[in-house]
Amino acid sequence: FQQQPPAQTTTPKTATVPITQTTKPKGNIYVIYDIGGRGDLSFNDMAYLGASRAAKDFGLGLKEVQSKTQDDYVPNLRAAAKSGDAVIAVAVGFLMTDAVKQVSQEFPNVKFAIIDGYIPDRPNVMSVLFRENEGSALVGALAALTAYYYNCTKVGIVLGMEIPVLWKFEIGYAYGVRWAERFIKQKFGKDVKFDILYVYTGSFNDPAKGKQAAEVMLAQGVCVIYQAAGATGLGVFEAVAEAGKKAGRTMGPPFAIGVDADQDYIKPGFILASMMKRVDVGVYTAAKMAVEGSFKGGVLELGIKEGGISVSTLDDLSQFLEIGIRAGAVKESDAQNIINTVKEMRSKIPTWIWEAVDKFKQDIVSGAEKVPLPTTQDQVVQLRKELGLGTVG
Amino acid sequence: MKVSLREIRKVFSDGTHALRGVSLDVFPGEVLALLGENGAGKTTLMKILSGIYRPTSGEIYVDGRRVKPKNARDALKLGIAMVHQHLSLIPGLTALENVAVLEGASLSPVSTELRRRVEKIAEELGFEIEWDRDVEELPLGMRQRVEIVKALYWGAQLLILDEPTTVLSPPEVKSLFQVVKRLKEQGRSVVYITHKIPEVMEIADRVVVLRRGLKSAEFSPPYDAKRLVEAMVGEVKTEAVERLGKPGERPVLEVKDLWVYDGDRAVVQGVDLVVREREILAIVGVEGNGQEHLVETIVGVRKRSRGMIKIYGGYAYIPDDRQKKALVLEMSLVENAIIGKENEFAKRGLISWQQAERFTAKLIEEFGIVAPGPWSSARQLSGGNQQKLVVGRELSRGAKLIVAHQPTRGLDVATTEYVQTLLIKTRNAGVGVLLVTSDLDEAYKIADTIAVMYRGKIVAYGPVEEMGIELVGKKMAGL
Amino acid sequence: MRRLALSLLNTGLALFLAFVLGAIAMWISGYDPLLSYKSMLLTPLSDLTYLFSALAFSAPILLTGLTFAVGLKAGLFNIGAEGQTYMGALGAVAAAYLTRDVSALPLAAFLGVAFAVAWSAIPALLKIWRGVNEVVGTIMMNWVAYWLVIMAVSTIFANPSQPEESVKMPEAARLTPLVAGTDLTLAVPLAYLTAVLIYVFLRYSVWGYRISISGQNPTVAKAYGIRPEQAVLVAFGIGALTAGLAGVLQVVARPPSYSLARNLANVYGLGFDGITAAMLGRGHPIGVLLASVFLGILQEGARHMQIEVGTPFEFIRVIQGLLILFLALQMLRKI
Amino acid sequence: MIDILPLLLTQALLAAVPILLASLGEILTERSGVVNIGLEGIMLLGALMGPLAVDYLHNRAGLHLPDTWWPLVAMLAAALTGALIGLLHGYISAYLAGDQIISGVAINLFAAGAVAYGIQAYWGVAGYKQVPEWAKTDPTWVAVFAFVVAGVMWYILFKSRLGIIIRACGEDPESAFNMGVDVNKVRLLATVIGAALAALAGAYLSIAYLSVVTKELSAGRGFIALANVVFANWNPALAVAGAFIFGFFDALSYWLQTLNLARYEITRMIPYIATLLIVAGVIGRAKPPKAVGKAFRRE
Ligand SMILES: Nc1ncnc2c1ncn2[C@@H]1O[C@H](COP(=O)(O)OP(=O)(O)OP(=O)(O)O)[C@@H](O)[C@H]1O
Ligand SMILES: Nc1ncnc2c1ncn2[C@@H]1O[C@H](COP(=O)(O)OP(=O)(O)OP(=O)(O)O)[C@@H](O)[C@H]1O
Ligand SMILES: [Mg+2]
Ligand SMILES: [Mg+2]
Repeated sequence: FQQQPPAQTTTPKTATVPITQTTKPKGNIYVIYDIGGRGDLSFNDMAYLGASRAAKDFGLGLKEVQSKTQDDYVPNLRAAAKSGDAVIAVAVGFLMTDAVKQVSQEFPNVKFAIIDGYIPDRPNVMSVLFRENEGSALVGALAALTAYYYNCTKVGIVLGMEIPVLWKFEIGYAYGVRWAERFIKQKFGKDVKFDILYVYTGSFNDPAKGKQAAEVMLAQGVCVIYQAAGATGLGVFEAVAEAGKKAGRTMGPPFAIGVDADQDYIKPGFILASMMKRVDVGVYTAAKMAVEGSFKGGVLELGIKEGGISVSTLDDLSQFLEIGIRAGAVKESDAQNIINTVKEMRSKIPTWIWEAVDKFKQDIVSGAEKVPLPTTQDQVVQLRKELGLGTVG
Repeated sequence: MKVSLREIRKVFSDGTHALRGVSLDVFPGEVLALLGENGAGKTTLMKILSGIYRPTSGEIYVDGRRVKPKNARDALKLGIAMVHQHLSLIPGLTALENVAVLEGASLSPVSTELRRRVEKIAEELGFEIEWDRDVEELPLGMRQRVEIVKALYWGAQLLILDEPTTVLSPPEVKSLFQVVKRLKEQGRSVVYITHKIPEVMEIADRVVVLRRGLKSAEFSPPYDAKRLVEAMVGEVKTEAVERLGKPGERPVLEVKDLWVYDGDRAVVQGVDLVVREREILAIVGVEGNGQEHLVETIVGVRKRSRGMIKIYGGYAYIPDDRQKKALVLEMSLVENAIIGKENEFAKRGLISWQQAERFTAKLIEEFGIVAPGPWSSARQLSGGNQQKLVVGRELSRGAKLIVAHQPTRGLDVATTEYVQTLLIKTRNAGVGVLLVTSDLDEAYKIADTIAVMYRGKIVAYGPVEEMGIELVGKKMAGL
Repeated sequence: MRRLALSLLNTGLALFLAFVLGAIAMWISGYDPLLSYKSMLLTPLSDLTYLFSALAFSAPILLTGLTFAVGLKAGLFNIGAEGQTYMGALGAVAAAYLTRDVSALPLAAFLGVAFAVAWSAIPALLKIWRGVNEVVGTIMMNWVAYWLVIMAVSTIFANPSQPEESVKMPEAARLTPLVAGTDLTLAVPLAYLTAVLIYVFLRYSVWGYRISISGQNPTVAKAYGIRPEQAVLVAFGIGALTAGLAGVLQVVARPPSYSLARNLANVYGLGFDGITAAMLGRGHPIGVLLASVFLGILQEGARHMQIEVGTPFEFIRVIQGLLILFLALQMLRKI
Repeated sequence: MIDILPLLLTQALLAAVPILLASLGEILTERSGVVNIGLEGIMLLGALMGPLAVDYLHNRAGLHLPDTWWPLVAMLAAALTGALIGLLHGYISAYLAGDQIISGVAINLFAAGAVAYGIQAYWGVAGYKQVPEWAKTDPTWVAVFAFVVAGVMWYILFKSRLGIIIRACGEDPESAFNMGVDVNKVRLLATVIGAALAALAGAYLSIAYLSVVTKELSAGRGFIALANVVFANWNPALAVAGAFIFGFFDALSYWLQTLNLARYEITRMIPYIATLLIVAGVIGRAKPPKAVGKAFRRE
């Protein structure tokens, strides 16, 4: 298989079978996955990546527990806590917030981390939060500027089910697009107004839906589409690549933008970049603190500044592919091909765009640019209006 | 073609000994009548001959050659075909497709050749058949004709007819007999299963009587009706019950200008009738003339399009098809016994199964139902006993009106007698009976009043004394 | 009696074969089958917390299983439990939204069941009036319910402080664990009691009887004054009652959230699990009860198998599939 | 708005294909008297086994074929997988007279587990796997194929002598048996072919419509297909209409959504409500084969 080293989801067999390890680990990292589990190309997969790295680095075992329903959260956490050998139990997903609250109270001596959930007031719980809105703003700017470069004024975003986390992606993206308008005005003195189409597909696991949604956008002249829809997003990539090839191109436009992990390898040449949410970094950090004794309750917020959010680079891609090769899931020659293609694609995008995005990033880090962070439905509705989402010309 | 059965035994998977060693020959150009009471094993024996059942032991010879037909098609290839008592055409297929099934699988359509030949055979026999309609929509009589044509089309040398006349009008019976005779002339053989002695006397060249799975007697003409019956059921004890008194005045059922449609076909067209207390009104007619719709509309299974139906004092209903319309075969006798009167056994919405069981035991006792026990399933009963269960249940309902649709169809002489007696007794007790039958003998035997139904209309109506059998027969045939 | 013994023997044999094949699959994949089974089957029984957790899982599956079982009795292939469970949960959430004290509990039960019954009435009436096959009716209604409930939970009933879920049941109106630190709430005995009541209903009540007659032979029913349409309505209604109850209990009696997740994660799939339970239990309410307990144990066992042996969760599904396949065979019937 | 129509129709068509293929398979199966509610699972297995077989033959067994052949190989592999599952289900349903519903439920459960685990076990990746470019084919071909199958199946069922025999098995197996039809064999074959078509529906998703396998790729389409069988009144011609209508409203819902007229949940409901309304308003009472789901055993 040529072009698919899904490096970030690779599972070295040994990691799932700790009992086969010769030296017994001192303890275990427990990862409690959300419903859907591994293969979501998102936080479950990334959490695994971070946890397995931590386990290796600190000589720990890794125990993965899948949740079939929401009702599994508490029993899963409890079983982990009761085992007595949990160095840390990582709950992956904001839906586990209540469960972690409860079980952390039942087991005050066990350390917990929760990804995306907000539990600020427990000494034994670390909440790992991400400012996805910042990263989404960056790819929003990238999308709009690229579109501008290709004489196109429509960009889109395909989302999964409308859950609060996704608001950060949606609104952040729109903010980035509007930032780009201001940038263009400043740099070229031109008034450009982008249409931002958005579709909630209602599903994180149906690529066919993602494809249809993306096709509808492409038909309306959208040329860059950001996806925040889990496996549904695979359909977005499909649609974009298909449209490009139909137009006789081996590279965009149109382009897609990946999310959470580095997804640039999935359709090399058609994926401009990925908004990386480094759940792996969060998990790794939490595990590290637990091992080193520096663990304390509270919130660990990761944004661009902290390295928890970024736009994928070629280095990221190489790193991901590296892991894939090591696990035997990717052939080295394939990996090289992918890197070459992506490199070529990136080189086609003028440097001023990359520089602009970089400047935007600096401004966010310095606090000069404040990307809105919606937390309630009302705010979202308000921000959609302000940022002019969904306007069709 | 000579067919011989040797020492045929059949034990069903539920342990029923249907046949205990029967030997039988059928000679070419012969009409052999097979007599026997319900459950004697007639149908089973012939199903074995026609490949539907496998015998537990015993041998079959065709022209001296041992054969083992695996299914009906095998038997048909040997020249043996059976027209079933419970007709066995496949619903959802047209009449023509039913004939074509035997052609076997192929990607080509039904040949026009087949259609031509089938139509020719039907014409020769004087049958009118709608070949392109779903057989489910055809009247029973026509279905039977389809079966006969099918058998002949496939070259049957031995045709088995299992109680064929239960669904035919007198003229149709006559034409069937013509067909039988013609087949005989062609050198083919016919095995004719029936419970009707007059028919036997008319067409059989030889009679074999089965009793409890054994051959009990064999006769050749001239026949003595009494001896035939005795050979079937042992000694005949007829407790002759007479209708007592004249019908009363008060109606228990009034039907005025009733119209019923089946799709856009008017199958009941403006029927008027009245059943009074202490009256048996027999509606006679060839099946498929709207009787079924009439009855089912009266009991509320079907919707009327127009007209009035008034029932005074509740009704009981003995449908024409016990297995499909009266019983839930998978359920126990107890559960079947209380259908429609479940409330009588319930207190505060909960049924007392003990009470229901006692009631069932009483039915079993009173109506002489042969059954392993009240909790055995209705399917385990023989048809005759199933019918007794239905009749018993309905008569114990205490209704002022009994709607009895072909209540003795397929029953043997003794059971028929028994059911008819019960109907008369109930009538004498003041109940009105609406009897729908295609058996004229039955109508003349027990009815006070006779009405003839033809093509959805009542074409003759009067007290039994005034309705000559000639006239009725003609009216039934639409003459 | 003989039938029961045979049925038990069949189940035993099916269990045995499924586990043997499952073991082979595990062994080939490099996981220790014996240890896996030990964790899967014995760990849940070895600890009260785990056992109670297994029982807590059995409750909603049992209730939705009853929906399907009652449908089967009436000759219906009622796969609407899924959507009706959503509606039941929605009713509970609506109650939580309307009142903030203990009265939310009875209101939740009432609204939840009412919503579910109303929801089931649509396919039922479409079947009666327009002849719409219940398979089509219920599949479509399940999806409509899915989006409708998601919308309601995302808008009016959204929890302002935790927008990924609905408003929570007021503290006073919650059914909290009977034993602290476990998941055993009143939902479990309530569900079991419902199964017994459904058994009594089907076996002894006049309507249960009518449903069976209508289900097996509607022509007979009609001929003797039982209206099959009414039986369809009653069967749908009773089924919706238990499915709705399942939804209500998932909100009022399932710690820790006491709310409905925006992605319906705490009710999603229960209807389909119920079909599995109903088929395993051969449509008999008590059989469904036993089956749901068994499924509960498997679900609980799955986590211990992952933790103790590292055998992936998917094997549970494979084994469940095999087990049910073997049960379909009724291998010993012929004897 | 007129200019969107061609794309809308294309989208509807392509979205209809998997539902159509699976429904056609199920129609054939049910016409013979066997119900297979394991469609969803079989689709999923087909979606996996097509790409997996190709990967195995190409990368591990080192088979060399022209690139245009690989999609065909994938389709064949999927069909074969479906046929095997069909063989199992058909054998249980026909010869062993097992409970068909239970067997179908089992297939769904088994497939859900086996596919998720299979992706992981074979490729060492969790949950999803890209299909290589050379194994992918144009969905239009499969769409054409599906329509041809619909036509052929309609002819076979309602015009050919084979159809008479198949329908006979579904209406009245006993009589069919007595007419010399090997009922169980017919049922077994119909189930095998039906399941093969369902698996092709899955392979369509993974190698034609998309180029990815995921552990939930069928996403409920098997159940929609089941509903479509009833919608179509067990008629392949109507199944085309049913699948297309569903696909149409499904595609339409995204168009409406980009107009931001209503919340997305409402647009998502459209295909289901539309189907229900059409069934209630136009189609009405469906008439299933009489013996569907019932085992046949001779005395
Ligand atoms: N499939 C079967 N399974 C079990 N028992 C059967 C089966 N078919 C027939 N029997 C039993 O075998 C015996 C003979 O039945 P058969 O149908 O041959 O009687 P018959 O002589 O045709 O009666 P009738 O005059 O009522 O048609 C009866 O006791 C009947 O109950
Ligand atoms: N599967 C079965 N199990 C047990 N008994 C059966 C079965 N099938 C048929 N029978 C018995 O065989 C009898 C004969 O079958 P047939 O179809 O000839 O019925 P029938 O003519 O109505 O009955 P009878 O011969 O008593 O008039 C049935 O009435 C029933 O008692
Ligand atoms: Mg007979
Ligand atoms: Mg008989």
